[in-house]
Amino acid sequence: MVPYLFLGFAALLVATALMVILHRNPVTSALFLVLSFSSLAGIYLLLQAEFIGMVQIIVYAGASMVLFLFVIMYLNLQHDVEKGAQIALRRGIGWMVGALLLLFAGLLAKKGWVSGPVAALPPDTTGGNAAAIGRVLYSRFLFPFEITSILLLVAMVGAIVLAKGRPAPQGEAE
Amino acid sequence: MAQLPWLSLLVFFPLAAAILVAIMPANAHKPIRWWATIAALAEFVFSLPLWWRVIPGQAGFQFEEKLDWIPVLGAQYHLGVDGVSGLLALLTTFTTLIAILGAWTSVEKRSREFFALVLALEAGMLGTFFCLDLLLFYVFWEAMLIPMYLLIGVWGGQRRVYAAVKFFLYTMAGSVLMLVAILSLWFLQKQYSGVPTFDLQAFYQLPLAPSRQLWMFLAFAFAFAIKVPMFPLHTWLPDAHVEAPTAGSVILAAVLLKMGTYGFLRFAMPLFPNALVVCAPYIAWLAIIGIVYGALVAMVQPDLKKLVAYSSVSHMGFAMLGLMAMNAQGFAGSMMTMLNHGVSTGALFLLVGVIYERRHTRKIADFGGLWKVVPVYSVIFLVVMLSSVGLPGTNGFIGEFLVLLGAFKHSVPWAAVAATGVILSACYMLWMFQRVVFGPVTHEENRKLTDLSFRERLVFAPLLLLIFWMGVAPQPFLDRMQPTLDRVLQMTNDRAQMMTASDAAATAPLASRLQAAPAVNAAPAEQGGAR
Amino acid sequence: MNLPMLWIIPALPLAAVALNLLFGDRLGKRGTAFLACGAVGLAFAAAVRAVLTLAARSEEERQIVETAWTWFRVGDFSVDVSFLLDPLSAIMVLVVTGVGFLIHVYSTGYMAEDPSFRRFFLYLNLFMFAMLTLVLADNYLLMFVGWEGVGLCSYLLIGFWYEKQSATDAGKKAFIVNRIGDFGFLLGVMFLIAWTGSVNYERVFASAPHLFTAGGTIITLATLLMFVGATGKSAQIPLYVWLPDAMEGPTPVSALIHAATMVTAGVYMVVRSHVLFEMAPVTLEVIAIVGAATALMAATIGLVQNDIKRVLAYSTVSQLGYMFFACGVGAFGAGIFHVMTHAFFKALLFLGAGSVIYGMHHEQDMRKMGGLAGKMPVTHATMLIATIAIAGIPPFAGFWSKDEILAKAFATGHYGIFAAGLLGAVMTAFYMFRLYVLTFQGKPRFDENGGHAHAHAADAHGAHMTHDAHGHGAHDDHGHDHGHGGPVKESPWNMTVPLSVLAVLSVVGGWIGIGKPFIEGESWMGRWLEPVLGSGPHVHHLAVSTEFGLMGLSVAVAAFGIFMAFRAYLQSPSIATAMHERFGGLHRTLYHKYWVDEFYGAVAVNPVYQASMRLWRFWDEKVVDGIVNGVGYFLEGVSALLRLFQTGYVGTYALFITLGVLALFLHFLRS
Amino acid sequence: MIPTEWALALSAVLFVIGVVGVLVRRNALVIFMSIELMLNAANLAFVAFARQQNSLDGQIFVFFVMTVAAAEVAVGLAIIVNLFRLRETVFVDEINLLKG
Repeated sequence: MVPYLFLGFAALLVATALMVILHRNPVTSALFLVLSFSSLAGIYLLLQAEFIGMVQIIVYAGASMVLFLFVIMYLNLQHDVEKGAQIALRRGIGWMVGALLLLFAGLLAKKGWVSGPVAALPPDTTGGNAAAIGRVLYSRFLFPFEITSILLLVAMVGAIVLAKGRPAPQGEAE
Repeated sequence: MAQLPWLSLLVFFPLAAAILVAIMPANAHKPIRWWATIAALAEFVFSLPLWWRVIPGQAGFQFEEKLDWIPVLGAQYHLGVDGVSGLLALLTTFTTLIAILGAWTSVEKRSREFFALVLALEAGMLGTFFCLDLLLFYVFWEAMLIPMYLLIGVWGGQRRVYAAVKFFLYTMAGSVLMLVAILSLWFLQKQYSGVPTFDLQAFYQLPLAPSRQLWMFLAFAFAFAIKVPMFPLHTWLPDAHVEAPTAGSVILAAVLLKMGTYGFLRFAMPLFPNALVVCAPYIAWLAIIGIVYGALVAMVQPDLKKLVAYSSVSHMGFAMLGLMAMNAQGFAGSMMTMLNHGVSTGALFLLVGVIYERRHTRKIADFGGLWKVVPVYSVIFLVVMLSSVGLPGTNGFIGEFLVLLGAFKHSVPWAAVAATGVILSACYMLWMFQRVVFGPVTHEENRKLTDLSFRERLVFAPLLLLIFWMGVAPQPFLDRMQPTLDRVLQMTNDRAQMMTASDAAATAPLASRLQAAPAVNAAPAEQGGAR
Repeated sequence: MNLPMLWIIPALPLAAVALNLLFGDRLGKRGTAFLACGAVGLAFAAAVRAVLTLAARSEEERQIVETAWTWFRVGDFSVDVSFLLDPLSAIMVLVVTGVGFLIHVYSTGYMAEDPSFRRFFLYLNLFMFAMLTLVLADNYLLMFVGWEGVGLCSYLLIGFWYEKQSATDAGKKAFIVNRIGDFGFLLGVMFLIAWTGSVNYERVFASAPHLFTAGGTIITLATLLMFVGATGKSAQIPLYVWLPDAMEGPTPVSALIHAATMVTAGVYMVVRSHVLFEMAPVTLEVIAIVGAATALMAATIGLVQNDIKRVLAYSTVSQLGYMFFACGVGAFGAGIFHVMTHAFFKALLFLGAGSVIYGMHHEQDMRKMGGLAGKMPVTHATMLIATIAIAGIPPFAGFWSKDEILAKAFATGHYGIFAAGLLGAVMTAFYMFRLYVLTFQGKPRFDENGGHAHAHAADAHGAHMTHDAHGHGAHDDHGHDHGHGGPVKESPWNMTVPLSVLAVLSVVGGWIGIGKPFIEGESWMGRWLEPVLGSGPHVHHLAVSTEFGLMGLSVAVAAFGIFMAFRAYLQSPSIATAMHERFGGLHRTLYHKYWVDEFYGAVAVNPVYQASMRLWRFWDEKVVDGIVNGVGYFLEGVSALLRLFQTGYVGTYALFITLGVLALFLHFLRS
Repeated sequence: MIPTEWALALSAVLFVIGVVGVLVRRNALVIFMSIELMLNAANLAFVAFARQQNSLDGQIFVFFVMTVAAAEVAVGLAIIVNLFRLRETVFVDEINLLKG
């Protein structure tokens, strides 16, 4: 059952991700991105990362994407115009490079693969891992965690300052 | 040992003073220049014992200080002084004091930074003269570059940026090669003795196959030749001198150029004697070309500073020729020429600076008839000019004569061609002097020129004193430098012979790590010659 | 015997220089004059005392050496500041201080109204110091100090009126031409150092015979180079060109430096080094030929010059030529003898000319003089004595020395040179009396009530040659405000007294050299110099009859020259005019001094200047800087190419990043 | 039990889609979204390895990545808004301020 679920989510994920980069309308792209994040959250759940899965929904699919949509609408963007030889060339190069990347990655994977140690104990999955994460986060990773909070604060201030724009010219008495 | 680290203090006192000056309030011009002057004066007084505490008869390095710096590499903080570096260090402290005094009123913008940089430059120069560790030498050598670069680039004339960049890049191009040579020396030393070190005295003991010396010698020689500057590499000098502020020109001429010849004397020649023997004729001819060429080109310069700059090329050609003669007279003459050039050309730049400050022009054509307006200035100009021309009784003669004598003993044609410089120097100097000082006053602006102020007379008085002292009784100077010069000469010849003898045998295990140079003619330095 | 006594001689003028520099502005003119003359007078006294001490010794011990300090010592080479008095330098030092003193006194009158009075005496004293160092030095290098020092003072004094372009030009020319000579001298001295290891006369001369082969290449080269130095200082072909121009200086300077003392330094040096020169017969031959050629050439130029000082200048060059060919034929004693007599009468001539110029309110053109004999009696009388002396009429000083030179040339078999000397003697007599006649005899050719007799004055000859390329005959109009106007009158006592003293010397000065046919054995002069010069240049002595014959010949040619001068310029000036017209081309050539200055300008000065300009503009700025800047431009070009990759579009950057990742993958795949 | 390789393969595919998105699109907002896709691909790999090693560290990392991503989105979008105000466009090929 689980592998099938995984394959299903994976297919959904790849499809929606492709739609994100293919669709001309940024609003639609954003909405597909929400969908792809959600399916990724599903995959996280399948990979026994319940807490991360939830956070993915809340932070990404929720907060971040709302911000995206808000900006897109604020800027009142319509369909992107993608015409002309240059853009076609770019697209060709882009897809080719992408294909090559994937190909090389595959070749590399085939060439040599160190699988690494596999967990001896079966993972403890009862009742999710939020508590465990919390324990680690507030003990071992307390300092990075606090730093992160400062980072967020800085980002907040930065975003406000940037979005506020420049003061009106007449304000600068020179 | 409770001995005072005197040399370190000498090196770092100006640096400390520079920092102190740099943190003074920016617009406190008067206190700034006072404190800078006091610092330079203190430094000079403090360095005066170099005159009598460095014992002339004792040939080796004295007042050595040794501290580990980068133990892994064997780099040390190693200072020491001998007759040659002692005299040059004295010249440095003296010139810096004079330059600072001379720049009292001429620097208006950013005077705080200016004086701080001059003092920092002094520290760099002293460090370069004192250090006995090649890595440290390289550090000081480069560190010295930065204040000078800024002095030219910030306080210079119209094309100051071009001149500063040219100066910087020229010197850099040479010193990079020198670094490579230093590193290869280090590797060879490590292979030879197993102990990594940058110590100069250790390198003096290092046998190098003659075939291997050539490239390293050329790398060193290139770096030093740029600094001297020798003939085809001289074009940075006129630009740098013309654009530099007076104090910069004075220090550049009086001390920085000496770094090149000093480098030859201390590093390039004793370290690579066999390569020197091969290259000496070429270098000597370049020096001779420089003598004649510098004089000829100086003759047609319309700009006073450029004229003096080209005359520097000519004079430093004498210094190089003396070194290449490889005998006692040549060496002593070269060293005297260095000191003389420091005093005379420094004074010339100051003199040009004095009228530039008053008239804001350096064009020879803009002057004329100054004798009538500023007699004291003109008399001093006359004396300095004559010393630059090498009139017997002034300092210039001793150096030139000894160099020519040394060159003559080595090869008559060298001396014969170089001696034409004696004629040509009279040509360009007298012609310039005639156009500037003699004749009627042709420009109305010149009528209002004021003669030297008390401060300016104070600046020139010691210079004139030195000009006559070194001309009439140069023996105290010669006594101080000769044991050292003899030692360098001795060492160079000994090493040349040792390495020629042991080329095949002793250094065989070193294998040919460096590309083999063309076959080296390993005859000892005394070849040709007049005997 | 309270030695030291030698160093004080040059030290006295030097002290005067120092005092003048320090306190001169407080001394006033009288004080300055007193100081300057006093110092030189004392130097003369000291010199006399020293020479008397020397004379009191026996012949073998006639040498006083005093070492002041070691000048410098490098390796095995050392030079002392030390002084030597021997019979040779004794003569020189007496002449220099004696004549120098007289000229100092004279200058106090001549320069009395010059605003730069103090500076003049400063230079003059400095010159005395340098000249005394030159003659008293006991080694070549110290001599070189004086040698260059007098050159410097000459430069300063020629360009004394520095606001005048021609004066400063002349000063510069003198210094540079002298430097060319010094270049040779220095190289010659280096030969001596390289072989003998010393510059000390005694040591060099003692070791020279062992180290050099007589007539060998080295000694010939060395002496030739030293002679180059002498040609520079003593104005011989090819370096004589500076001396006529040097007349731009004040007249006392011309008398002191360019007649009596400095220009004879070359002769002194050659005589001093006679040991070396005698070992190089080729050099001696060259000296003789150069000397004779100079004597002739300068005399021919002197025939046609109109500026009174220029005539004297060429006469000086010519007389120096005599001294050199005396040395060239081995008659060093005769050379020095002529140096001495020449110092007397030529100084007198110059001072007399100065007196005339002073009286004429700075008029130097002889065409505007004439008839001064009555107006300036003392000047006239003394000048006449000097003119007779130089023309070579016995028993005046010039006769004895010139005759000795000619006799020695004849005796040594240099007949060509003897003939040249004789020809020169005719011309000397001619042009000197031409000068005398034009100046003192005939009718005045100027406005007798004062003021200049400008170009309207009767122009006996050469009127078509007023064009003057070199500013000849420029007046000394250098800001003197005195005497433009007022009648011509005799000069004050401080000018006439020196003239009189020199006149006496010009008569009796030659008597010390009266030798063979008149007295038994060597002349007094010859005996005095014997410790230095040896027992003479061992020439086969001439028969008494030959000696008298030569004397008669020499007097005869002199008389002929004098007669011609009177005839052409006093009795029938038409002869002179006719001659000028007949030989116009020759006259022009002579008047323009064979165009030697122009020739030097065309082959040396200009090419060097042009070449220097090219070197700077082309080689320095185009080639070397071109390469330097070219490297810069090359790097800039490469950077410009690289900059094309910096499109500024983030998309491009992203592509490059990805390509980089691809390359990395490829690397991993390959390894 | 899902093999780790599967998750990694998916991660790779997702990442390449992100790369292609950055390369082919000119709308700054879509490029930004593509970047988010790549970040998520990385997160996926973290999570997969975390499960394989039975360690929470990987998940903690993901947590931090998300925080950073959130901050980045906030600042990045603010920049884009600002840019739009300045240039009236969000197309990156019309903006070459980086050109030297």
